[in-house]
Amino acid sequence: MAELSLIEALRAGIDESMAADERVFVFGEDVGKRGGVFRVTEGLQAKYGPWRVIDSPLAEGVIVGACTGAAMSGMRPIAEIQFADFIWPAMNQIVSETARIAYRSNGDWNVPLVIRAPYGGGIHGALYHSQSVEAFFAHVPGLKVVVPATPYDVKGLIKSAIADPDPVMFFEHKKTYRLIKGEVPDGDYSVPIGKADIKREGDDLTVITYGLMLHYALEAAEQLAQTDGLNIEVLDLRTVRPLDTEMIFNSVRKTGKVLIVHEDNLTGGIGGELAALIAEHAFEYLDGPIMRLAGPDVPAMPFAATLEEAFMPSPERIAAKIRELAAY
Amino acid sequence: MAELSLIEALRAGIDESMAADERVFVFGEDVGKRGGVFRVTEGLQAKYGPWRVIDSPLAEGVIVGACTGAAMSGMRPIAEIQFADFIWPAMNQIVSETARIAYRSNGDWNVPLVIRAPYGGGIHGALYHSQSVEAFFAHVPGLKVVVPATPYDVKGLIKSAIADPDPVMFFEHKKTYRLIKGEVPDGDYSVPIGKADIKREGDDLTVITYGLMLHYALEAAEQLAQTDGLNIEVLDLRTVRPLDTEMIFNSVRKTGKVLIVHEDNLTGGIGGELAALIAEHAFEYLDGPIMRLAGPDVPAMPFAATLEEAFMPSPERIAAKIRELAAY
Amino acid sequence: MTNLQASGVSAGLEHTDLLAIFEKMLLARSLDERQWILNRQGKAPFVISCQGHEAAQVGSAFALTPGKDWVLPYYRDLGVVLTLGYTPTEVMLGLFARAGDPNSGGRQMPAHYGYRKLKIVSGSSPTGTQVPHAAGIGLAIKIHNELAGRIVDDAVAWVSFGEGTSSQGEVHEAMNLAGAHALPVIFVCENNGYAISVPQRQQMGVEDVADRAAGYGFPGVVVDGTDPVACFEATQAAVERARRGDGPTLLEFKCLRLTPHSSDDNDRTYRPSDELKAIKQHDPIDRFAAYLKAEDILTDAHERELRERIKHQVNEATAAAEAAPLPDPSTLLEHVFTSQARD
Amino acid sequence: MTNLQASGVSAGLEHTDLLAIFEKMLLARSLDERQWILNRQGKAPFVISCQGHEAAQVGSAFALTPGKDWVLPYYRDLGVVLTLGYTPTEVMLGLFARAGDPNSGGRQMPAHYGYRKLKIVSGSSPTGTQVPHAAGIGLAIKIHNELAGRIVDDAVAWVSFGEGTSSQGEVHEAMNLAGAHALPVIFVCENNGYAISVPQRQQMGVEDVADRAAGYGFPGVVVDGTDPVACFEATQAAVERARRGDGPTLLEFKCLRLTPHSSDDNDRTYRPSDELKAIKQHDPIDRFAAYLKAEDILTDAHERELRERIKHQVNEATAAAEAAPLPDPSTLLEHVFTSQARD
Ligand SMILES: Cc1ncc(C[n+]2csc(CCOP(=O)(O)OP(=O)(O)O)c2C)c(N)n1
Ligand SMILES: Cc1ncc(C[n+]2csc(CCOP(=O)(O)OP(=O)(O)O)c2C)c(N)n1
Ligand SMILES: [Mg+2]
Ligand SMILES: [Mg+2]
Repeated sequence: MAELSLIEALRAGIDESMAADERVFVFGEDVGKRGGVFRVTEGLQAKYGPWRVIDSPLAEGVIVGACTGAAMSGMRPIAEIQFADFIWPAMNQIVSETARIAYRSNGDWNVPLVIRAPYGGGIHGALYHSQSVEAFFAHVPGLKVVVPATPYDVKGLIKSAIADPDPVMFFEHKKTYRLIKGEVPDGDYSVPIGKADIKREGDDLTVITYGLMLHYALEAAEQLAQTDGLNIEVLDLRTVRPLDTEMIFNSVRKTGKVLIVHEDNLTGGIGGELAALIAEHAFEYLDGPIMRLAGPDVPAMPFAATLEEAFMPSPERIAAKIRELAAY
Repeated sequence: MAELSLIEALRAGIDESMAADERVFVFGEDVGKRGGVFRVTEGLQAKYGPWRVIDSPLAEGVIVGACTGAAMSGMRPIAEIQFADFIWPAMNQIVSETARIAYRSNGDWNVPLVIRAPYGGGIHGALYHSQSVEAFFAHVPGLKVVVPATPYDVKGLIKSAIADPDPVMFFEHKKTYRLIKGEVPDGDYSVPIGKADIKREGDDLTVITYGLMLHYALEAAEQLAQTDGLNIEVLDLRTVRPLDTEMIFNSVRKTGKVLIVHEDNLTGGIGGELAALIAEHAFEYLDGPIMRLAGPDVPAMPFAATLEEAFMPSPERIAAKIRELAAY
Repeated sequence: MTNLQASGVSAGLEHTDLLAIFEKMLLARSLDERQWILNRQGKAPFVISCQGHEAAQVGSAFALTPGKDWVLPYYRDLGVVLTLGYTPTEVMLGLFARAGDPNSGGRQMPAHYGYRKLKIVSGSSPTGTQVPHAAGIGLAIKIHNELAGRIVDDAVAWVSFGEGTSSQGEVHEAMNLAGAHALPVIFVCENNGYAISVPQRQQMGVEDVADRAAGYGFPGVVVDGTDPVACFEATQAAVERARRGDGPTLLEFKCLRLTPHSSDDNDRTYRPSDELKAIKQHDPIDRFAAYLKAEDILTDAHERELRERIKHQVNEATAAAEAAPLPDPSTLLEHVFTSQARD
Repeated sequence: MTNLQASGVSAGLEHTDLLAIFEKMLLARSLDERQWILNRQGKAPFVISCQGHEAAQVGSAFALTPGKDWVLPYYRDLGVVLTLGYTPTEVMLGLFARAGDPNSGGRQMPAHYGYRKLKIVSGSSPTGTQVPHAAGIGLAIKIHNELAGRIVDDAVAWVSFGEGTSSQGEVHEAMNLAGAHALPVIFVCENNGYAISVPQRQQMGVEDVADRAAGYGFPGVVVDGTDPVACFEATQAAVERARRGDGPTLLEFKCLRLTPHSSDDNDRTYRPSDELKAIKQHDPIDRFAAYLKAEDILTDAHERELRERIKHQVNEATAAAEAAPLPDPSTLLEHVFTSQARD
């Protein structure tokens, strides 16, 4: 057991997978000597050489496209997209190719590819270095979409993602990289894709969230336990596709009230799908409206500190919303 | 008044807008002599010349990118994407550029651009000529997303879209092009973006839908009126972003029961957002779970008739689902 | 075509090879023509043709090693996949969207090839997306060799696309990557002068797509795509270069599109009627037959016999495929994930 | 730089022009240096530099007609926007993300230029997306002229990007379109040899990005990007060509990156230490100053006076911008749609 930051745990997971399987390689912009602009792959090129940690040209389409081809031919690539905001040139590959090659070939081919990207804001990243993109990919059948929030989960999930025979979108909240630290077991373990995790038990109300917002929700929950005597359950999705409906419905059955929190824009975010599932399949257990707290519906998070702050859901705003719902 | 097919009404709308405003031009693959692979622009090049109806190279990124630039410089382009399935190479332009230029320039610039694309299946189009893509774009702040289902609406909405100072995604269900006919007034009129329409009044249950599914839902409703004495309200969204929440909530308040129907894959479709809005803001009026009937979660619609049929929501399936919910 | 004999010899093709090429060309043409008939009979909703591309396709594919080299064809490449091992029945199973269609079990449109056992990589409809895959396979081969410190894998990735498709950004990105690392990729542009209705001059400001290769640091070669031997030779040179580790080549085969774009198209709306008449004079099958006869490699009797045999094959394939079952609707949800299918 | 005088003369630049160019170069450098100081002081979270690109930027922009030509710069183009009319205060308002930032009202990162009144088109962070916009503006100009049957609009669209960005598919698509229709677009590649940490040899298999132009059917020109007169001349020729309706040009300016990629970067992790030393010998400002002095166009005293004046300007701009208000948080939801703002 060691206390690692989220980025250290992530790097350790990639490192161990590379050591264990020579088919694993990393392809992306600045991943080599520079170790990635966030330093996720720092030291890995020195360790594994320039042909396992490869600086790509500045072209996301071919980062994903080439990795998709390499994966079909038997490799286990990890494609790094420097910022999630820059994944769009690869959208055609991801949606039309990567995600549906297994299906379209009737199972003849498969694409064991991990596409990693740092997402999210609160770091003065402005309109193009702050975006949350998970909902787009969660709408694509054939993709698994993972959004871990803790060092333990990030390491366990990156290992599952690399071992997975199908494409996995792996989104890391860039603000958590160094901010979030936690215990990580030494040696090999994995966390299954598709399983949520109750990060805090409670029976008054369920907060469903993931990523950086998990930490803000936990902060809000702790505060409300003290100030309002509220006992909040905090459910960390960890994977937003497929959703762990069993754990979600169980929690709703217990608490009867649900607040969904995400940083991504409200409209069309993951919250919609969650609310729909609950409103259809756990309707009779609901004691109040399903509420959502999310980033506002503006094209992205502005640069100026005043506007960035106005965009971000915060522990205080989460607490206020919990109070509102709890009082319903 | 004349009875027109949907495609005739659409063409008439484009034609009238081109006649009225010299800044309007069409840019897309095969839109010229060929009049588009569906013939939406048939005759328009002959009428307006090769510099107002322009065959583009086979590259959707620059179709949208060039139209975005032209729009910023004062033109009113209509970009045609040959099939909605082929819009992904333009995703970077649409999400990163077109949708957020007004916002990012603090209102200094705007992009009066219409991006048209035929979508949807049931025409033996297989995995890459059948897709529904509206939910992806409905998650992008800065875009309006229109999905008309009748000749009257398509003409009125294309005129609004072309006149709009902001980007509008305009999706036409390709199966409705020639299948759906209806009365269209002669001369100029428009249908506002963002307004839904009750296509059938009823008080037992609300079906919320759009596109081809509107017609299937109406069929189901008619049938159930006769066989089951059910009085179904059918709400045609027409615009899926922004949603006409006022009309939606009013209908829910009246009927207490909601079935959402779309052809797009279930998970992450428009139905999620709709259910979330209703489950939050019209919760106390609900007399039953919010149900969704949608395309299954497979990467796309297969070619073989057996599989295509297994994919498509049909009037029969809609009727069955209505019965299930009505009985709740 | 004047120096066809010379090149046939210099390329090291035996008479049997030339006849084998001719046979595959004929087979491709016959299967293709039958598909149009089936389409008109209402039995096949969609046909897309190789007619006019057979020489390029068969000649080029003949320079590959089936089962070793990776092949990423596009929808016109019936001649390619037949040369690499598809049977006529397999082709027809695809046309009829039968469960036994090796490409996709009837999920994709006809001519969306893919066959793992032949290393023919699954393709799709969006134009050009296969080109980055080929670069990625080339990269994987390069990685194997670099990690071993020598050439342990001398396979090549062969990928094709139309000249219209060369406008797509992904094609550029893939060629650029292949050029940067001298990847063993053979880029094949089958230039038939049209992207559906859009003539080449409306698509680009150059005559030869091959001119682009210089901008990526590798050779670009223009080849008469109605001459199978020239196409074979050019491909063979590119294959040797790639196997040696010297990097990619862009081959541009000037082909003819003898049909409308597809069975959904009507090319009379945009194609001058005399143009089609003119290009029919250059039909690659007729030209190669004439050459083989002039060289006494083929006799009229042999040709008749060949055509009979192929007609029979096509009949049998059509009957077998038509009789084969459609996919069971209950399989709709299968293979979204591999894990799902394999555990 | 040896023939700089000759080209200065042949390009028709007066001494006052040369001095104006020098002044803008100095101003760009000074503003840029001040930004790094402010960054180290914790007052500016992000800086991205023009240092080493000033000659190319100012020289090239000097050949444009401000307010007539459309300009789509990228994030390094401080020298371009200053030449076209940005004031130092406006630049600093962007750095500090103030409400009065003309680019975005503090919404975008610094150096994301855009100013409608100067026809500087709003730019973004994703690399290369501005290049299709330039092609589209060129298309709009072409449409105006074609509909009129003569040249009624002889504006050009000038667009820039780094050599790393030339790998993006959209850049290819835009150049291809411009080539197909001979659009009045000037493509400017500022090649500094790096895309953040990735050296050019890892990005592409060629020395000169300009080689690509031949594949699109228009000229590609390699220019010494540390020589402002050469950059002016090459741009002027391209502008004239475009105004005449003869189509696009690709200009490649060989520039130097004298700083890390941005204030978030640490280039010692990937850049050989002697390399930076070596390129500093070619600093475009020093070279142009030396030339102007050798030609007796600039005296030491004049240079000192210029530098004083600029220092003063930069001080004033910094103070004014720092004192300006931040955007009001209540404006967060504004301008998602234009209609919303205008009615
Ligand atoms: C991304 C994308 N856009 C549009 C289409 C529709 N489409 C199919 S084939 C084709 C023309 C292709 O022309 P070319 O590349 O020259 O190949 P050819 O058919 O002439 O052999 C078009 C526009 C598509 N399949 N994919
Ligand atoms: C689509 C996209 N991918 C990645 C990035 C991150 N990024 C910003 S600048 C840059 C390098 C650009 O290099 P080059 O084009 O050579 O311009 P230079 O900075 O050297 O002037 C990268 C990778 C981005 N902004 N956009
Ligand atoms: Mg073609
Ligand atoms: Mg550079």
